[in-house]
Amino acid sequence: MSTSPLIEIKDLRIRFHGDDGRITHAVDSVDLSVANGATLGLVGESGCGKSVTSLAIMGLLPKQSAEISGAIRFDGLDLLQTPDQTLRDLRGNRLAMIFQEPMTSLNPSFTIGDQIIETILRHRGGSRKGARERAIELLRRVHIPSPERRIDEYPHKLSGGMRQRVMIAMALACDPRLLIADEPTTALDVTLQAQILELMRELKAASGAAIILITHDLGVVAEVCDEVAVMYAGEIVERAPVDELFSMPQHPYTVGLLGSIPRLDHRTEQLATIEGMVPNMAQPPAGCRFAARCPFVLDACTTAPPPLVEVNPGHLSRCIRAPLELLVS
Amino acid sequence: QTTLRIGLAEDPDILDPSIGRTYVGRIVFSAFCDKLFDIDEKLNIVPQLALSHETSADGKEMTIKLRPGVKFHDGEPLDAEAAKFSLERHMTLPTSFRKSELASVDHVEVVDPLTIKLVLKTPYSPLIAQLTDRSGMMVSPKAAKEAGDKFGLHPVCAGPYKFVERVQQDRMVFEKFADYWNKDNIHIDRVVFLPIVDATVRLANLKSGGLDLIERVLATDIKDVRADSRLVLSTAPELGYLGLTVNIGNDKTKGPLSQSAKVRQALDLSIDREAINQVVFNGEFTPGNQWVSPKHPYYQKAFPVRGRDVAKAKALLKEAGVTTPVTVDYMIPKGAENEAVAQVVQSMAAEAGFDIKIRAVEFATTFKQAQAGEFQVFQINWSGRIDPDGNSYIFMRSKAPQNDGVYSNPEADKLLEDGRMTSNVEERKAIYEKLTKILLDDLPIIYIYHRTLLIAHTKKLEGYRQMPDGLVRVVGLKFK
Amino acid sequence: MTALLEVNGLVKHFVAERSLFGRALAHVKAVDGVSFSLDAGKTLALVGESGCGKSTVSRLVLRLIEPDAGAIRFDGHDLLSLDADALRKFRREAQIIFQDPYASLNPRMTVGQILTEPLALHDLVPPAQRAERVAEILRLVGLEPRLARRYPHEFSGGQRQRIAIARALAVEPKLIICDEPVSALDVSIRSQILNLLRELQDRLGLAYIFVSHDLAVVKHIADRVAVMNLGQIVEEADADDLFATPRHPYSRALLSAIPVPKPRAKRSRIVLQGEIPSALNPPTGCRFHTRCPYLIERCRSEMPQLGPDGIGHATACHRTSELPSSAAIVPSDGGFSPVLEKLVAAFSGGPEAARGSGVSPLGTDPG
Amino acid sequence: MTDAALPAAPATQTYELDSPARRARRRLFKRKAAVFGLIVITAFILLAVLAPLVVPYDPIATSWSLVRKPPTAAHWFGTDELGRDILSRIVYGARASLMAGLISVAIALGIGVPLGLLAGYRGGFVDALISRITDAMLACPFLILAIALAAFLGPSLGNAMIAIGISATPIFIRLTRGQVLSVKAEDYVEAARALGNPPWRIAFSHILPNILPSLLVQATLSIAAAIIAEAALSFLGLGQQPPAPSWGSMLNAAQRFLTQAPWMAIWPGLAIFLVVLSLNLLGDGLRDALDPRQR
Amino acid sequence: MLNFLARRIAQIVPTLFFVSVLIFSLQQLLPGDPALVMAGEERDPAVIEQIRQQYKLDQPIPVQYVYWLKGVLTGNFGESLRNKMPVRELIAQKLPVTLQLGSMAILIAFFIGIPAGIVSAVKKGTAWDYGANLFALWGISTPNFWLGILLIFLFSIELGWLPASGYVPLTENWRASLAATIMPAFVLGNAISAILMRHTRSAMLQVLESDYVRTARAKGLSERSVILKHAMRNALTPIITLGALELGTLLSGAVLTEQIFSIPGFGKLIVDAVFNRDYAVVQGVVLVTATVYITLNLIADIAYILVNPRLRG
Ligand SMILES: Nc1ncnc2c1ncn2[C@@H]1O[C@H](COP(=O)(O)OP(=O)(O)OP(=O)(O)O)[C@@H](O)[C@H]1O
Ligand SMILES: Nc1ncnc2c1ncn2[C@@H]1O[C@H](COP(=O)(O)OP(=O)(O)OP(=O)(O)O)[C@@H](O)[C@H]1O
Ligand SMILES: [Mg+2]
Ligand SMILES: [Mg+2]
Ligand code: NI
Repeated sequence: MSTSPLIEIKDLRIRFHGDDGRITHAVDSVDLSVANGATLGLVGESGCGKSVTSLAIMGLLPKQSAEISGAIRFDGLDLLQTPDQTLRDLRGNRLAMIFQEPMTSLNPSFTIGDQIIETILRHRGGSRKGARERAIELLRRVHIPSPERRIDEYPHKLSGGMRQRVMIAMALACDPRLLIADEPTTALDVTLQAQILELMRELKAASGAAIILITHDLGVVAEVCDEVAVMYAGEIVERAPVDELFSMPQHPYTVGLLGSIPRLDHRTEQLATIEGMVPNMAQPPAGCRFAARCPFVLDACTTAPPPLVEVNPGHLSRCIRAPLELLVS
Repeated sequence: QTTLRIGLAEDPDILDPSIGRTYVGRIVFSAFCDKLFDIDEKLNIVPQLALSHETSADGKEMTIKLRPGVKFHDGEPLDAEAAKFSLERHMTLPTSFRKSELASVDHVEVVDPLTIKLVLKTPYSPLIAQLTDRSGMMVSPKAAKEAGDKFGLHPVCAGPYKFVERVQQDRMVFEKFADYWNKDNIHIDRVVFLPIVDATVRLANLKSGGLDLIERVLATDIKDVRADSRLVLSTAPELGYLGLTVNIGNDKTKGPLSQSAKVRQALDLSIDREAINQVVFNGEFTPGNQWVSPKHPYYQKAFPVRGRDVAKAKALLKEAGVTTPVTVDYMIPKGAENEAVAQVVQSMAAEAGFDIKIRAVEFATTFKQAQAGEFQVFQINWSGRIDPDGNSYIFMRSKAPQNDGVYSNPEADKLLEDGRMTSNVEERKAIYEKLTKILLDDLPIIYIYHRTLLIAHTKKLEGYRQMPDGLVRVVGLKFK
Repeated sequence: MTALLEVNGLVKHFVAERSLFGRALAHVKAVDGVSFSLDAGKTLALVGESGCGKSTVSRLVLRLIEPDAGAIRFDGHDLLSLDADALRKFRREAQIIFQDPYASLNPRMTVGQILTEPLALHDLVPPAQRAERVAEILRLVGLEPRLARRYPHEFSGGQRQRIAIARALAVEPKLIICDEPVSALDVSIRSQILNLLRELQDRLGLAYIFVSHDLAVVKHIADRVAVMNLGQIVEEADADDLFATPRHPYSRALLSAIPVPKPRAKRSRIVLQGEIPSALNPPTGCRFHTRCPYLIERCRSEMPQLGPDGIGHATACHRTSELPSSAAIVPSDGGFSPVLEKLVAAFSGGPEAARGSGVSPLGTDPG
Repeated sequence: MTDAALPAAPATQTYELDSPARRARRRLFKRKAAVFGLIVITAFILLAVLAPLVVPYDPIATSWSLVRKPPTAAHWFGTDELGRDILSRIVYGARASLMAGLISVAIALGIGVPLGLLAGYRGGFVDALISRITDAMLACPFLILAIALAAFLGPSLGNAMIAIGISATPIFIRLTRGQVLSVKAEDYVEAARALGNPPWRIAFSHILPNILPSLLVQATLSIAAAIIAEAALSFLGLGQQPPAPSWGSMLNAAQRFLTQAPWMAIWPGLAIFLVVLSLNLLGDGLRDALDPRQR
Repeated sequence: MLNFLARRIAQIVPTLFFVSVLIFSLQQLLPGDPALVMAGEERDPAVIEQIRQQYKLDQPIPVQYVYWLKGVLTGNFGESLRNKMPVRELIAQKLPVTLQLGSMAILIAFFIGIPAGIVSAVKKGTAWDYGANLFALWGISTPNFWLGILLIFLFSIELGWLPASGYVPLTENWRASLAATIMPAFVLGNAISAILMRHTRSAMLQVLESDYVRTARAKGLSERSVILKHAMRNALTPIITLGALELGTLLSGAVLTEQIFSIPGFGKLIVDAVFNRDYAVVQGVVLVTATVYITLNLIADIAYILVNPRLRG
C-alpha cells in the first residue's frame, strides 16, 4: 500500500453560492488519498460535506453554484482541470459511484437492463447483444436471482435491496478503478445492509478496485474499511487506519462519536453526547470548528485553525490537544 | 363562375317564409323567394309574381292575377292552386308568424288557373303591403307538404336563386335558378351570404375583397367607406324607428312618467335629437318624432321635429308637480349602439331634471320584461313595415300585442281602426294627421330617430339599388 | 401487578385494491394477530424490517386507527369500547412521538402554542399558569423556556425531537409510543435523545413502546423486545435474554447482522437469502419460511404459534428446540480500552471534567 | 439545566419574531419580479380607492365636441365614442376590475374551501359526491358556466362577480381537497389527534393554516383569471353596466372603432394586461416564498 | 390497473349525470322566455303559446328534464328552437371546425411551450430562461379577446395579410383554411403554450434534480442524452395529463375567440345559443363538450398509465 495512491485529493475547497448571495463553505482544505485496492471510510455528521466531496471527484457538482479549488489527482490526471468530455469518458468507466437512495437513483422509465446496457455501450461500445450478455453476467455477479428474466424489469418491480444490487452492477459495468459508495446501505434494513456489505466485500476482493465508502455508521466502517477519515464541518478532523481509530481516536469529535453509540456488550446508563450544534457553514468559526462543542477546548483552539498533524505514524488529527491519551493519564 | 358574397350582420333564423322572423332572414329570402308584389324606391307597390291586383269597392275582396310561366325551383308550376296553398300555409301553419299579418283574410278562392281571390273579413288596406313581404312569398306546395315545419332547412321557392346549402353561423349558398321567370336579368352564378357580427370585421372583409357587399355599415364608418375609392355606399331611409316606449298603463312600475303627459313631454323636450344623431351616428341618420320618417309619404308635415327646450321641459315638470330629479328606470337591450344612445339621452335628460337609470338587459330578456311591464321607459328599435299601419297599430291600439306600455285612448283606437279601412291615400293621411296630434300629446312612444340603411359594396358590383325595406335585391346585379 | 397495556390478537388489514363497487379485492395484512403486554414504567421494543407492521401496531394501540379484531386493555379498561368522550380522556394517558422530527411539528405554530394546546385541550392547567407550565416542560426536555416563542423551523432535528417529546409529556401520560424516535437523527444527537428518554422514564415512571430497527439502540433502552415479521410477533423476550440467546431464525439473522464499531469483530453472520415476501400476499405456513435457513416441510404449511417457555421468552418457530446454539451470533464489540473508556467518560463529563469553558451546551442558534 | 436566568444571546433576537409569515415576506421581498408586481397592484388599488381624487375628468361626463379624439395633452389617453376621458375611465374601471377579482375569488374561497375541507377530511360518500359535482363543473368550460350564470342572474357587475366566483369554485374545492389529503397524512396532524383534538379543531387549526399558503397562491392567480373573466363578460355585455366604466366594456365599445380610434382598445387592454401580469408575478413570487421545501 | 380503469370509467357516469343536471337546471333558470325570444319582433301570443306547447316549455322543469334525458339516451338531442335543425346535426357541423381550431392551437402550444420549457429549465438562470419566462407571463396575462382584437387590427386591417374572420373548411381550400384559422389558433395556443411552458419548466427542473439524472451523469452519458433521454421522458409524462386539462382552457378560450373571429364552431354556437335561449342547443353542446373533455381526460389518464411503467404493471 505504499505505492503511489490511485486518487489523491489535495487542499480541496468547495463553496456554494446561494441564490440569495449566501456562500456556504461546504468543504475546506480536504486532503485524502486512496491506494489501489484499498477501502477508505468517510464518516461524519449529516451536512459535513461527505457527499459534496464525492461529487467533486465525479465532477457532478452544479457548475453555476459550486466553486471548487485544489486538486483531485486520479491516476496522474487532475480531474478538476480535465475537460468535460474526458471526464465523461472516465465517469462510469474508471470512476463509478453508488448512491444512497436505491429507490430513486434508477430511472423509473427504463428497464434495469437498458440502464446497465447503456453504460456498457457508452464506454465499451460493441453490439447491443454483447452488452446485454454482459449485463446479465453483472446481475448474476451481484446475486440477482434469474438475471435473464430480471433484466427486462422496471425498477419499481424490485425491492430496495435488489435495486441497490442493480446500482452496484451498473457501477461495476466497466470494471472501475475507483468506486465511490455514498451511504449505500443507510436506506436499507439491517438484514439487507448485511447482504450488501457482504457483496461489497466480495467484489472488492475480486476486482481490486479502490473504494471510498461514505457513511455515518461507525459500525459499517469498522466492518469494511481499511482506513477511515472523519469529517466535521467540511474538514477532515482525523484520519487513521481502521484499527487505530477504533482503539485510540485522536480527535475529541471521534471520541464523542464512539461514546455516543450504544454498546452491545455492556450496558451504560448514560451515553456520551456531543452537545451543541454544527457551526453555521456560511460563517465558519475562526479557530477549530469543533471548539464550541468540545469539552477539551482551550483558548488557543478558538484563535487559529489547528493543522492536521500526524500523531502516530499514519494517524493524523486536527487537534492541538492530541495525543489525547495525555488528557486522562 | 361568378359569386356574389354578401356580409350579414347576424345569422338568420330558419329560412321558411312562414316561420322566419328576423330582419336578416328577409334579406336572404329576397335572393331565393319571390313575392306576389314588390316595392320601389318611392314605396310604390309593383308586381312581382303577380301581374296585377284589384280591390272590390267594399274593400272586402282582392283579386290577384298571377304571372304565367313561373316555376318553383323543383320544377312545379306556380299557379292559382299553388298561390292559394302558400297563402293558406302562412295562415294556418301552427307556428306561422304570418297569421296576424293575414288575419283579415277569411279565405282564398281560385278563380281561374292564374287568378286568385282573397276574401276578407273586414276591409284592410295594409294587406297589399303585407304581400310585398314574407306573407306574399310563394312556396312549392309539393316541397312544403313533404317537409312540414322543416321546410326551412331546405326551402323551395320561385326566386332567382335556389338553395344549395347552409352551415349555421357560417354561410348560406345559393345558385342561379335556370328556369327563373326573369332569368335574363340574372348575371351572377352564385350568391353566398356570410353572417359576420362584428361591423369592423365586416368592413375589413369588404375592403380586403373577402366580401362584395355588406349590410349595416356603422354610421361612424361611413367616412371610411366614402374615402375608399374601391367602395360604393348605397343608402336609403329606413322604414322603422328608434323610440322610447313609456310605461303608461302597466301597473307594475308606474312612475311620474305614467302619471302625466306633461312629464313625458318634458322628457321629450329635453332630448336634442340632432345631437344624438351627430354624436352617435355622425349625423347620418334622420331625427324624427313620428312613427314614419320625415321622408316618408305619410309623414305629417304639420308636426315637425321640435328642437330641444330645457327651460320648457323644466317648466312642464313643475307644472306636473313632480319632485325632481324624476327617477326613471330606462331599459335597453344590450348593444353598443343602444347603450351609446341611452347614455346621451341620460346626460341630456339630466339637465331637465331626470335621473335616468339605464338598465341594459340582454336581448333575450327584454321582450319578456317589456311584456310584463317591468320598465318605465323601454328604448327599442322597430325595423319598420311598408304600410304605416305596421308601425303604429300594434303598438298603440288598446290591448294590441306589442302595446307594452299599455297605452289606451279610445279616440286613438278609433283612428287606428279607420286607417285600416280605406286604401285612399289622402283619406288615410287625414286620419293619421288627427292621430298624430293625439299621440304627440300623449306620447306613449317618444320617437328619436330613423336609421339610414347603409349598404356598402365594391365598385365592381353594378346595378345595385337600395329600397327602403332594407332588402338586398340581386336581380339585375352584375360584376364589371 | 397488572399490566399497564395488554394487547390481544390485534388484527389490522388495509384495503389495497377495491373493485368497481368498492368491495375490497386485496388486503395488506399489516398486523395479523399481535399480542403483548407492557408493565408500567417499562420499555417494550418492537423490532423488525421495514413494513412489518411496527407503526401500525403503534397507531392501533393509541386507537388512531381502528383495529379489525383483537382487544386492547389499558390500565384495566377496554380501549376499543371507549366512546368519543372517553377516548378523549384516554388521550391524556398515552402519547406518541414520530420518526421524522421535521414532519411531526406543525410548522405554523410556535413551540409555545404547540405545548399549550394539550394543556388547553384537557384543561390541565388554568390559562394563567400555562406559560409557566410550558416553560417547565421545556426545561424538562432540556430546552430553554425562552425558545417557546420560536417556530419549529428554527430548530435542529434533535431539538425538534425534544419538542415532540415535550408535547407528549405535556399531558402527563403513562405511556409514550416512540415510533423510531432516533432513526432520522445523527449519532451524536441520537444519544442525547436516548439519554433524555431514559432520564424521563426514571423520573416520571413512563412506559415506552419503542419502535426501532436499530438493535443496538434497542438493547440499550428496552426491557423487553418483540421481534416482528410480516405483521406477526415471532419472538418476545427480555432484552438481555433475547440478545444473549435469540431463538427464532429471523431474530438470529437480525442480531447477527448488527454492524458493531469494532474492526474484525467476532461474529457468525447469517446472511438471509431470498426475497422478502410482501404483506399483500404473505406466504402460507410460517411467514418466514421463504428465507429461513432451517426450513423444514412443516414450515410451509403450518403456522407456528408464539409459545412461551415459562420464563417469559416466547418464540414462534416449529424448530425452536432443535436449532443450533445461538451463542456467537450476536457480535461482540469488546468495549473500549481502558484509556478510551476514561477519555469517553471525560468527554461526556462535560466541560468541567476536562477544563471549565463556559460554553453553553444547549440552545446554540442554528445557522 | 436550571438556567432560567441564562441571558439571551443577542444574536437570537432577530429570530424571535421569525414567524413563517414573516419569513415568507422576507423571501418575497427578495424577488424583484414579485416586488414589481406588488408595486403595480398596490398602485392600481390606490388609484381605484382614490379614483375621485386623482382622475382629471368625470368618467361618465360625455362631451359632444370631444368624440373619439386621439391622446392629447388634455386627455392623455384620448377620448371615447361619447367624448369621455379614457384615462379617467381606466382609473374608475380599475375599481370594477379589482373588485371583480377580489370579490369573486372571495366567493370561490368561501364556498370552495369549506367544501374541499369537508370532502378531504371526511372522505367516503361526501367526498365522492363533492368530487363528482366538482368534476362536472370542471367539465363545463369555465366561461360558458360564467356566461350562463351571468345571463341567469342578469347583467350587472355584482352578478358577474357571483357568476365568476361560482365558476371558479371547483378549482378551490379540488385544491383544498388535495391539500387536505396530503396534510392529513402528516405526522403533526396525527399527533394532534393523539392529543385529543376534536376533528373540527384539527381541520381548522392544524390543517387549514398549513394549506393556506397554497390557497393564497392559487387565490392570487385566480384573481388574475377572474379579472380577465370579468373583462370577458363585460366584453360580452354581461358585466359592468353603462355608463359606469369597466375595462372589458371599454374594450367592447372599442371594437367598433378599431380603425378610427385604436387607442380606445389599447389602454383598457394594457391595463388588464398590467394588472394580470403583476398578479401572476406576485403569485409566482408567493409560490416560491411559501415553498416549504426551501428553508 | 384494469380495475383502476374500470373505476375511472365508472366515475364518468355520475359526473356526466351532474353535468346534465347542472346545464339543464342552469339554463332553465335563465331568464327570458325562449318562445318570446324566438318570436323577436313578431310577438303573436297565439303562436308563442303554440311554440311553448310544441317544445314542452310549459311543462314543469323535472318533466322537461326527463323528456330531454330520454331523448339524449336514444341519441336524440332535440332540435334547435331557432332554426329547427336537429342539435345532433348542428353539432356534427360544428365539431370539425372547433376540432381543427383546437388541434392547431394545441399544436402551436406544444411546439412553442414544451421546447421553451425545456430550454428554460436546462439553461436555468440564463437569458434563455428569462426570455422564456417573459413569454410565458405575456401569454398568461394577455386576455384572449384583446390579443384577438389586436391581431385583427394589425394583420387584417392595417396590413391586410390575413382574413379578419370567417372559416373555410380544410377540404375546400387548405390554404384559405389555414389563413383563416391561423390567427385564432395562435390566440388560443398562445395562452396554453405559456401554461405548458411553465409546467414543463418546473417538471424538468424537478427531474433534473432527481437522483436518477445524477446517476445518468455518473455513468458518463453526454449531457444531450441525459436531458433528451433520461430527463425528458420523465418530465413529459405529467405533461400529458396537463395537456388534457388545458383542453378545458381551450374550450373556454374558444368561446370568445370564435366570437371575435366569427369562426362557426362550438364556442360561437354556444354563445349564440345562450343569448338566443336556444335551450336544446346549449344542452346538447355543453353535454358533448363535457363528454369530450371527460373522455380526453380519461384517454390522457390511460396514456399516462401506458407510458408510466410504475403504473402499467
Ligand atoms: N447544490 C448545493 N448547493 C448549495 N449547498 C449545498 C449543495 N449541496 C450541498 N450543499 C451544502 O453543503 C454541505 C455539505 O453537504 P453534503 O451533502 O456533502 O453533506 P453530507 O455529509 O453528505 O450529509 P448527509 O449525511 O446528510 O448526506 C451542506 O451544508 C449542504 O447544505
Ligand atoms: N394507511 C395504510 N393503507 C394501506 N396500507 C398501509 C397503510 N399503513 C400501512 N400500510 C401497509 O402496512 C404494512 C405495515 O406498515 P407499517 O407502517 O406498520 O410498517 P413499519 O413496520 O412501521 O415499517 P417502517 O419500518 O418502514 O416504518 C406496510 O406494508 C404498509 O405498506
Ligand atoms: Mg450525503
Ligand atoms: Mg414505521
Ligand atoms: Ni441547564
